[in-house]
Parts: sequence; C-alpha cells; structure tokens
Amino acid sequence: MDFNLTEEQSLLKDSVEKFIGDNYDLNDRRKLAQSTLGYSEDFWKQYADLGWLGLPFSESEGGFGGDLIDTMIMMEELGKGLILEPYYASVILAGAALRNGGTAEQKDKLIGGIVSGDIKATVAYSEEQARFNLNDVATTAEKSGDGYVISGTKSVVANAETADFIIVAARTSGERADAKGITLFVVDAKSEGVSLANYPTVDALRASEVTFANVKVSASDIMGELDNGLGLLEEIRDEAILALCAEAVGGMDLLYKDTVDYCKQREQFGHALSDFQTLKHRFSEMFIEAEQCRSLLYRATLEKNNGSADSRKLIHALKYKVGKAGRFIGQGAVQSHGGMGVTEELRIGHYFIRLAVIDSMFGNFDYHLDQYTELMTIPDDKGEEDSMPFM
Amino acid sequence: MDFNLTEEQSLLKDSVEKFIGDNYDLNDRRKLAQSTLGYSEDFWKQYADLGWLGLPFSESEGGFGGDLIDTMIMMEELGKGLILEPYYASVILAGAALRNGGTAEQKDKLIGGIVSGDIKATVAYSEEQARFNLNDVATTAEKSGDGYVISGTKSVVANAETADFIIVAARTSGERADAKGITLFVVDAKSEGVSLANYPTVDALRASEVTFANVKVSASDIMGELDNGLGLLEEIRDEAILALCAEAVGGMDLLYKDTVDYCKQREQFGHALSDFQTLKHRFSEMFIEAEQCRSLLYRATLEKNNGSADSRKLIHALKYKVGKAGRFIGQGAVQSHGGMGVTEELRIGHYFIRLAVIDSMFGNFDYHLDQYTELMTIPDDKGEEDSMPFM
Amino acid sequence: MDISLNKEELAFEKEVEDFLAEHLPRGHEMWTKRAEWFAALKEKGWDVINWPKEFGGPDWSPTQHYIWDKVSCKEVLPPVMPFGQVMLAPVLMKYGNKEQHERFLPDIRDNKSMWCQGYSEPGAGSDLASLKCKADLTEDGKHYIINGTKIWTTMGHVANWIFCLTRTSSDGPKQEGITFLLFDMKSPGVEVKPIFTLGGSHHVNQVFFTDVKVPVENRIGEEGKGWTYAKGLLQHERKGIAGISRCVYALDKLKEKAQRVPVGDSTLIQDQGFKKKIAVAEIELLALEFTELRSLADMVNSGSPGSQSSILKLKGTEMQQTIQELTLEAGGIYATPWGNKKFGPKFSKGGMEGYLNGRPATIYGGCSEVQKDVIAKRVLGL
Amino acid sequence: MDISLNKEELAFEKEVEDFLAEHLPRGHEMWTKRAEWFAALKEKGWDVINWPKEFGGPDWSPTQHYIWDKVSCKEVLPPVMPFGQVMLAPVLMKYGNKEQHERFLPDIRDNKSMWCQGYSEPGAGSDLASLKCKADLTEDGKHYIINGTKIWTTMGHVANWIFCLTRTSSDGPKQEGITFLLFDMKSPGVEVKPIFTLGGSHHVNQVFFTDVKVPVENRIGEEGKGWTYAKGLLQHERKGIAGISRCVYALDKLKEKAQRVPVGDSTLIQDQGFKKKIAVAEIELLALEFTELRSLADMVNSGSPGSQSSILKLKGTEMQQTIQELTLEAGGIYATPWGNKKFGPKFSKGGMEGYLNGRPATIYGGCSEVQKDVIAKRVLGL
Repeated sequence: MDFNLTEEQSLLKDSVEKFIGDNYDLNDRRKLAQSTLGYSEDFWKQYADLGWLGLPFSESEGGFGGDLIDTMIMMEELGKGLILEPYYASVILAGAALRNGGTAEQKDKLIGGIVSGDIKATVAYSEEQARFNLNDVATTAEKSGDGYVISGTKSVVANAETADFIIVAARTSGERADAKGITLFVVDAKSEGVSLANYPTVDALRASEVTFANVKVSASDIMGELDNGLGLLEEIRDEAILALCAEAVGGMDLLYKDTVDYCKQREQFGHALSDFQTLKHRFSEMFIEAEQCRSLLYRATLEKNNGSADSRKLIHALKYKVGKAGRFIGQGAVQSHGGMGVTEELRIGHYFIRLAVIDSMFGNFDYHLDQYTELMTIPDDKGEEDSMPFM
Repeated sequence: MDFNLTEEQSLLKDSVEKFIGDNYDLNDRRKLAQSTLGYSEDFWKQYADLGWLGLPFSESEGGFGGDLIDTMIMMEELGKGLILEPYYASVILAGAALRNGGTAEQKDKLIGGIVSGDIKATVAYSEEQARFNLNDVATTAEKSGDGYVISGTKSVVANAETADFIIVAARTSGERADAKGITLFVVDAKSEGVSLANYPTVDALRASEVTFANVKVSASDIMGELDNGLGLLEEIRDEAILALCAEAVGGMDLLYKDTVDYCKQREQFGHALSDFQTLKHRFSEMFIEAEQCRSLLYRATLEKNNGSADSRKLIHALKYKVGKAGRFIGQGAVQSHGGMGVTEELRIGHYFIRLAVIDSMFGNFDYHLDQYTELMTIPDDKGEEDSMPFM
Repeated sequence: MDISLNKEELAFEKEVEDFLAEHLPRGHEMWTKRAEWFAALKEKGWDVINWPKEFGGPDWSPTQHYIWDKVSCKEVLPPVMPFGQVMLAPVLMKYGNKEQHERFLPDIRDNKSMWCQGYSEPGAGSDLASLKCKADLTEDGKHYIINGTKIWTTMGHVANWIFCLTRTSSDGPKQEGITFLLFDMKSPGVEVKPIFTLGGSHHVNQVFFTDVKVPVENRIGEEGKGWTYAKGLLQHERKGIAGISRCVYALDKLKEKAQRVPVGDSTLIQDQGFKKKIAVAEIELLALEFTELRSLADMVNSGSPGSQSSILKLKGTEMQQTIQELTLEAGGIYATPWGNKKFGPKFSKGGMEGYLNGRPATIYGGCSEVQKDVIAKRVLGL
Repeated sequence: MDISLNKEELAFEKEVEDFLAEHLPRGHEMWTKRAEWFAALKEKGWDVINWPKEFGGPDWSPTQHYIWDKVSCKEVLPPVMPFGQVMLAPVLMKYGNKEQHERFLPDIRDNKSMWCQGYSEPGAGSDLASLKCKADLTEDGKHYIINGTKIWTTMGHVANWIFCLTRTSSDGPKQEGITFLLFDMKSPGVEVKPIFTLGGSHHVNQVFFTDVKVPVENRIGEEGKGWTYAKGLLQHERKGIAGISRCVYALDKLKEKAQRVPVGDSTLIQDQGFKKKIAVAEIELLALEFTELRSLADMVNSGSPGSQSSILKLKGTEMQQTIQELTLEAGGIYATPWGNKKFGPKFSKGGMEGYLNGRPATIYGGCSEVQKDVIAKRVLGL
C-alpha cells in the first residue's frame, strides 16, 4: 500500500502546475475563450512537445506509456487551470476509444497524429431522447455494399468543431434501446453529409450538435466489434468519468481554499468573515466533502487501474459523490463570497459552473446513485440475530 | 380568513394547559408509567368530568360537539404533557371509527360509555406482514350462521390491555391485499378467543399483540359496510394522523424552547452555549421547522374540517413533514443539550422519543412522501416556452 | 379558526380573475402590450396596490392582497422594476416632504422614471451600515458633494435616478451619520461600470461618484437619519424577494417541462426519484404559503406581522434555488450550451441561466446567515 | 500509488483469517468462551495489538493494523472495555513510572482490572479543561484528598479503578493545575449514582467523591501536568469512537435484516427508496474507509496522521447514527415495543435501543461542533 507519487508522477504534476501558473491567468483565459477558435493552438503544440497528448498511449503506440493514475494527476492539474484546449475530447474520450477498441490500422492512422497534436478527435455518444442511457441509440448505420451509411444526430459533442475525426455510436441492428446492435465508427469530420451546429458551453468550452446525413463509411472504420459497441462505450464512459472527477476534485480544493482566504480578509460587523462560527463550520464541511471525493477518486482510479471487477460500481459511486459534493462546495463558496461569488471576476465562479457542467455529463448525481443502487451487493441473509444491539 | 381561536377554543386550551401543568410533572409521570395500569384512572375520571372524552362526539350523541380544530387544540396541549391515559386509543381512534362508521346501535351502546369514561375502546388495524399498508389484511372473518368467526393477529394495538372493546379490521372476502373485502367489527375484549400479549412501548405507553382465535361476533357487530371497510379505515387513519401531528407540533415547540433556555444557562469556554453562532442558527432552523409543521397542521386540519377533497394529500404531506422535521428538531435538541440530552431526567429526551414513535405510526416519513408523490397533481403540459427564464 | 373566504372576499376574487382575463397580455404580448396593461391597471385603480390610499393605492385589506397574489401568481404579469414603486416610494411617502412627493411620486407611479438603489459598497455587504460613500455639505449649505462608490447597482446602467445612502458624519455609532439622498444619474461625476455575473449576464454595476453635486432639497428627511429610513425599506425588499407565489408558479411550470424531457420512450415526470424531489419542494411550499397567510393574519389582528414572517425571506429564497436546481437537473446535458435557445428538447431553456442568476437571492437583501441571526435575536431572544 | 498488498502482507492477511477461523467463538459462545479467546490471543501475542513492543505488543506496521481491522470487522469479536487497554495504558506507559507500570499494566493486559474514566463534570462537557473536582495534597505530602464529582462515568458502577482528572491548582490558565490520579473505586468516600439514559438503560453514572484519600504514588507524572497527558488520551478515544469498520459490518447486517422485514409479499430490501438510502450510506463509507487508509499511509510516511484523520471521528459517528436511523426505520411500528425481543418479524430487535444509545456518539469524545472548530483551526488555519 502506498499513496505516494512516484518520482515521474511528481515531475508530471509539477510541470502541469507550472504550465497552468504561467499561462492560465483568468483574463487571458477569457480572451482565449472569446477568440474564434476558443483555445490556443500554441498551447496545444506545447502540450504535444511536453508529451502530454501522448500520456495515456503505450510507448509502442508512440505514447508516453502512462496509466490511469498519471491521467488522474494530469486532469486534476489541468482542471485547476480550467483549460480550454480539447484535451478531454481528443486525449481522454477519443484516446479511450482507440486504446480499448481501435484496430491496428486505426491506431496507426490516428494515435501518432493525436500525440503530435496534428490530429484532433472526439466521441459522439449522446442523443436527445436517450437522456443518460448509452443503450439508446437512434442514429443508424445501414449496411450498403461493403460499407455503411450513417444517419442521425448526436448531442452536445465536445469540441466537434475542431475535430478531424468523430467516433460515433450508431445502431447497426436491433431496436432503438437494445444493448446489442450498437457499433462505433471512426468518421472523418470532413466526410460528405457531416454537418455541425457549434456553440460555446456555459463553462466557456465548445460543443456541437452533429448531424450525419447518409454519411458513407467503410467496414474498416468500425471500431471494436460490430453490434457489440456498448461495452466499448461503457469503457469510454468509465475512463471519462474518472478524468472528469479528477478535474472536479482539483477544483473543489481550490474552491474551499479560495473561500477561506477570501473570508480571512473580508470584514463584516467588525470581524473577519472567517471568525464567524457558521462559516468556519461550513468551511470544515467543504474540506471534508472535498477529501471524501478525493478518497473515492483514488479508490475508483486505483481499482480500475488494477482491472478490478468492482471498479464500475466505484465509478458510479464517485460520480454521484462528486456531483453532490460539488454542488455543496460550489454553492458554499459562492454564498460565502457574497456578491463577489457570482461575478466573472473571481475564479471561484468559474469552478462553480464547471462543477455543475461536470455533474450533467454522463448523468447527474441522481442517475449515478440509481446505477449504484442497482449494482449494490446484497449479502445473503444468514438469519442471525444481531449480537451487537448497539448498531 | 381567521386564525384566531374562538372563545370556547381558548377556554379549552387553557383548561388542558392548566391540567397538564398541575398534574403532569415528569417524576409523577414516571411513577404512573411504572404502575400496573400504566396511567391514572383518577385522571381519566377528570377527563370525563371536564367533558374532554366527549370532545369529538356530537351533542346529540352525548358528546361535546367539537370539531377537528378542537381536537387539534386538545391533542397539542395533551401532547405537551406526554399523557399516559388512553385518550388517543379510545377517543381519537375508536371515536373516529364510531363517528364515521358506527351503526345507531353501536353508537348507542358505546359513545355514552366512552364519554363518561366507563368504556374504553381501541382500533386494531395493523398486521406484521402489511408494514404500513392498510389494504393488507390477513385476519379473516368467516361467515358462520348469522355471524362471523374472526381469526388472526393484530400488531401493536394501542392500549388494548385496558380496552373493553376492540374494533378490528378483518377480511371477509377477496385476496389478502385486496382493497375490497375488508370489514370492521366491534369485538368485546372479553370474548372467548381474544388473547393479548401486553408490553410497554418505548414512549412509556402500552400496547399489545392481539390474537383472535375463532372469535364469534354477530352481524350487528359489523361497523360500516360489509367488504367496504377500507374507506372507513382510511378515514380513521386520516383523523388519527391529524391528532398525532397536533401532539407532535406541541412537542416540537417545547423542544426548541427548552433547548434555547438550557443553552442560555449553560457555559462552555467562557460563553453561554447560546452565544455560539452555529447553535443560534440551529435553533433558528428548529424554530422554522416547527413553524412549517404548524402551518401544515393548520392547513390540513382546516381543509379536512371543511371536507375538502384535497385533504388526504395534505395529510400525507403533514405526516411526512412532521416525521422529517421531528427528527431534525429532536436530534438537534439532544445534541445541543450534550450528555443531559440523553438522560431520562429532562423532558426533552421524552419528546424526542415520542416524535420517533409518532413517525413510525401509520408509516414513517418516506412512506408518506411516496403516498404524496402518488397523489401529486401534474398539470397538463401547455407546451408554453417559459417567459420568465429566472425560474 | 377558519380559512374560507367570506362573500365579499369571494366576490373580490372573481373581480381579480375577470380583470386578468380581460386585460392581461399573454405570451409575447407581455412585452408588446405593456403600456395597455398598465393603463388598464391605472384605470381600475390597481396600479400601485401597495401604496396607501392617500397616494392613490386601492386600500386593500391584507386578505385582498393575499387574494390578488393567489390569483395573479398563476399567470405571468409584465414585470415592473421594484426600485421605484416598491422600495423607494414607501420611504418617500413616509419621510419625504410634500414638495418631494409631488416631484417624484407621479413619475414613479407611471413608470416614467427608472430608479436604482445605492446601498451596498465593496467593503459593506451584509454589514450595510459600515458604508463609506461620503457626502459633504458645501459651505453655503446648498449642496452635497458625493465621493465614493456603490456596488451591485441593479439596472444602474439604464436608470435615470438613484436613491443613495451616504455618510455625512463619522462620529458616533456607524448607524448614525448616514444620509438618504436622491440624485440624477446624469449628474456630472457619475460613472457606471458593468459587472458581469456568472454566465456573462449584465444586470448589476459598480457606480463611481467623483464630486457629484446634489442639491440639498434632494435629501430625504433629516441629515444623519438615513439608516432609520433605509431599514424600513429593507423590509419591503425582503418581502418581495421571498416570492413564494412565484415559486408555486415555477414549480407547476417545472412539472410541465418535465413532461417535455424525453427519457427513452418515457419522460422525466415518470422518473420516481425526480418526482419525489418535486414532491418534497411542493410540500415545503404548501407549508410556506400557509406560513405567509398566518403572518398576514397576524398583520390583520395586531398591525404587525408575527414571528413567522422572519421565515419567509429565508425559506422563500431557498425554495427558489431548489426549483432552479431541479430545473437545471431536468435540463441534463442540454443545460450546458450557453444561452441555449435552439438545441435540445423543447423545455427549460435557460435552466443554467436560472441556476446562476438565482444564487444572489440568498445573499442580497440580508443574506441567509444574517436572517438566521435575526431570528435568533428577535424571535428566540438570543 | 498502489493499494495492492505485497507478498508478506498477503501472508499476514491469511494468518489473521486462519487465526479467527480457528479461535473466534461465534454466536452465543462469544459470551461463554471469552476466556479461551483471550487466552488464544495472548498465546499468539495479539492480545494488546496497540501496545508498543516493549510492553508486549506485536509491533505491527500500520498496514498490518489495517489488515487486522479489515478482516476482523467481518466478524463480531468478544468486546473489551476500552478504558484500561486502549485509553489508560498509553498514558501510563508514556508518563507513568516503572513501579506504576509493574503495578497496573499486567492486570490491564489480562482484563483483570476494570477501569472507568473520571473526566467530564456537570459543568464541564466539551470544555473539559474547566473541570473543578479538587485534589488537595495533605500536609505530610503523602496523600491527595479528593472532593467533587464526575459525570457520564461509563461502567462506573462495576469498575474497580478510576483514572481521574483533578484540579490541584486554580491559578493560571485552566489547562494548568490539572493532575492525573488513579484510585480504587472502593476507597471510602466514593459514591456512584446511576444515570438512566433514554429508554431506561443504565451504562453511565455520576460519581461523587467526599474526602477520598489517594496515595501520592498513584499520581501519573507531575502535579499540574495532567491536561497534557489527557489530551493524548483523547486522541485514542476518538480513533476508537469513529468505528468505521464497525459501520461497514453494521450496514451489511442491515441489508440482511431488511430481507426479513415483510412488505406484503415482498421485503424491505426491494423498496427502492430504502435501498437508495442504504446506497448513499455505503458510498459515504467507501470514501471514509479510504480516508482512513490515506491517514494511515501518512502515518507510515511521516509518523503523524494527515489532515484527513480529523474527519474520521466526525464522519464516523455520523455514519453510525445514519445506520441506526435506517435500522429504526426498518423496524416500522415494531421498533416501538420497549426492549422488544419477542414480537414482530425476526429482525432488528433493538432498533430503537440502538437509535437512542447511539445519540451520544456525536457528543462525547469531543462533540461534532468542537470537531468542526478543530478542523477550522488546525487544517484551515482559522
């Protein structure tokens, strides 16, 4: 048992921290967000040069050979900067798809470019009617000659606007909500019939509604197994949730720390705000909640990294807890800052929004509590009378 | 609109208050609870003399002619004394049964005695497998000649030990959990085949498991309609919940007031406990919750008293809120008292227990939330876009 | 105890219903037929329902006010900024002189003047009385010269007048030495700087005053007594913020919207977990409506609201936020596109907007923490 | 970062499992075969696992302690009162002299002496240092004479020894002038009065001392330094109170019981609402177990537990109470018969008992409010 970072992990953490400190001032971020692209290509090149874009890929694939713990460290630190670059879409989402389901040919074609920063990709998994259910896929891919023809619309696809490739879940057989019959395809974003409606999201990132109108793909564009794409989608979701929650946990730390610092300085009724016991207790509770989320983040990440069968349950637990605690911490930070908490001027408001957005992704906390409850172990009743009435 | 008590109601309130003040000291109560009977026959006579046992019965039936508002006032004040006499069983439960379902003959036979204190009665509605479902009646009443034969066991029957008559719900037709096929019978407690296992309850009252082994009753002992007893049972439950919640609301007031008083006097770290802001805020919240319960109590009682169709929904809302808030207020009172909060010495502990018991009766707060949710009105979707984005 | 309405009250309820049915502009007309609506209200004598009779109010009993709220909350009324009619006017009527009444009240009544509030300062939030914005009387005694800044000035960028708390003396307790002034926002030396709130909205501002010259006849009441006048005003603000009838309306709208959120072949309103959360909110509101009514009844009986009234701002704003949170949850991922009017299922556009804009409700007008202190002090005697 | 156990650790886990399988008395034998169990533990060298090696402890690493907890929490071990072995012993070992070690430790180790704790007083709850119970040194310097009272003395009515904080000086700060004494409960002048707690249980007492004579050699360490000694002891108490592994066990038992609660033809474990409440508790515990583990890891690395450790008592006791509340709810109306062992479905007898007896967990050993103050001070620097 060991909770220490390895030397390599510490170096990684420090280098991301330094990059964020040097480059992600709130004002610069705002300007960047309002630029046409919405992020910095220059930063993206630096990510590539620093090896970050190759972090989760194996060395034989041209990557950095990191594991899920490395990604957790990376995401927590990037999250503290609320970065605008499409790291999540291209490295986390598309990366998870490729690593877990890519054919040798697809890996060859894409990983090198993703690692060098020359190719960007994303995953389109969500549809309007499905809400949070990955099974529910109305987009179809019909067999046509040697290939397939894809039709349908995908919702809120992260960074589709700048993606060169869109990995899309489509139905190749079965009824709309069947578990079986879903297939993932790698689609060139410039293919005929792909059209995008782009918009900024409330956390200053970019997303799109992506419509596929009779988009032709070949059988070699199938990622993972024909008709058995759901497992791969779930794998992508699990890794994505771990990454998002790492980001969230980093934000939570900053939220309670910034709040304590602010309230130490601000006076009301002749006392520093931080002298008021109700605020002190609120801060203690914010700290506790952040630590509890961190514990679950470590637990879920380490178990998943070890390939434990229990990890999916832990990932639902984590997403529930991060959503719930994120609301408590975010709202507590805003409330304690008073009017300043709701301005764009301080970073806490931006973390507050980001936590709300993360909660909505892949299902909010109630959804994940339901999923956890479904998977919860119920021991056989041994029928023993309790010999410890205390409990 | 008028929230004032009438002169008669004020007199009633004052007289109960005085009786409790004069007679229900905590030490005397403890002794009384430990006596064989578990309550005072002497007090019972006084209740009769004061007209309280006849409160909910009409004047033509020999009662006092009070309505549900009078009963609310009575129960709130009696509740403040945590009285041990079987008022709830005999006057509230059996009273509701008689008034809503009694035949002329039954009323004649019983109401006079209940009002004079010479007869006590109770209602046996609950069974082990049913949990909180009034439909679920395994006790059977089989037709036999002109009468019926009752067999089965009823759970936690209030004050059955001292009841002369037990009004029991039995199944006369249908399957165990059918809504139809339930019939109520008035059973003489001394009938052959009625056996009781008596015990004190944790709030120092008395209850029994009541077993009916081939107990013979006649057709004239049917209360309400044959096979249609569920409606009457629900009526009894509604009135009982209103009475229990009135009692609970009285207890809540005392809980937060006692807590404030105690913490004003008690010093820790050189300050009165009541100087600590977290405690002040907790007390404010306890006050708020108590007031919110009172608002719902008034609303549900007044609507029920007016015969409003909406009142059952309000009664579920009330029982939910009283259970939930009761836990918050009770636990807050105990925690704020520190060690003293969990001793038998102070009355707050006894209210704390009583609130927990009331929550369990007719279903705890979760159960009533489910019932409310079931009945909640869902307006037709008018499909309008919201013109007030604020909400 | 009785909550039935009597014959007169029932007749009044009908009158309100009929009036709304006839005159209220609905849907998009809320914005295009505003003028006609206000004209109809004035014609009926219902344009300034909270004003006393002598100033043109309809002299309603508290029960009539309750009936108005109950009926009108089922609809969306064209909004009126509260600063003039609701917040300033009572102070002006009570503490202003006749000349000031004649000068300011008619335009306030007819929504011709647009007011903003100069209360908070960067260093004075919930501790409002510690304000520093200075007003120095000129030697000739004819003007005050204002220097300082005010923050969170809602609609300061469009208002033409401001009512402002200024410090005319620093001796004695901080509550003394505060003076209540009115002045033109176009006065030289007034500068308005927008504050962008979360999600990029611009409703509030910081306002800077540099040697702004205010005629002494624009002072309300006595110099140094402004705090007393302002305190009364805060109460009116709080009552408005509670917005309990508005919550009832919003919860109904949420139930409607939830029927438009697809969850596979079903909709969100069939989701038991979500439905239970709505039920919890509804039960709280059922109680809160009656708490408001009890407070109203105390008002009728004793002329002042009972201790229950202290609950209303605190719980009312909490309820607003609860409903906003549920609306956000209903939005799912479609709550995230910024200013989303186009994408996703036809429902709760602006769920995130409402969630973000709703946060200040528990901060301004006396934050929730202060409200609890106040209850502890006034109600519990601590 | 790695949470796998290495080869040696896996072997130790197996050793613990095998030991329990062989020696742990189960069911009713927990009470009848206590002696055999303790003998087996002693034989194995595992009877005082928290004691240092020099005093007979097994010298386990924190990871070994974790493994022991993890394995043993799945079973019910015959309980040992914590006062001697867990609470007093560390103080005695650290601050007592050699003679005291020889005199007291062997009986503590073998459960031959039964200790109680004389800390709280009626006027000193969470503010323990304000205690007043006096100890006056006799003129010959050979004895202390004790006068005063102690409250919440768990098992005071059966204990034969007490460790007691007494005041030997009232000059200076209240933390100074406190002296740590041990004495025989059969000493003349000791009177024990039961305190009945909710539901009628008798576990705690108030103890009165009238001119109780205590030999000076029963003093631990220096006169007036008792507070320093006691503080360390409180930490041990808190760790014990958190009882996180016990919660994991209790939650599993609740899941079993809920299968015995009939709800018509189904059982309570099929009730979605109830199941979700269990899930919420379980998720919190999953986090809390890892928080404990992280604290342990910090202990290994730096010799002192990290800031996470402050969470454990607070959240651990909250979790106990949550599970007790759920157990109470599971009981339905059958939670109300007093001391119910006979009636109702075969499940959670004593749901109410657990609920009532569990309330003090957030009060004693530093109440939750104080714990939050402590976190604000020590962790957040406030």
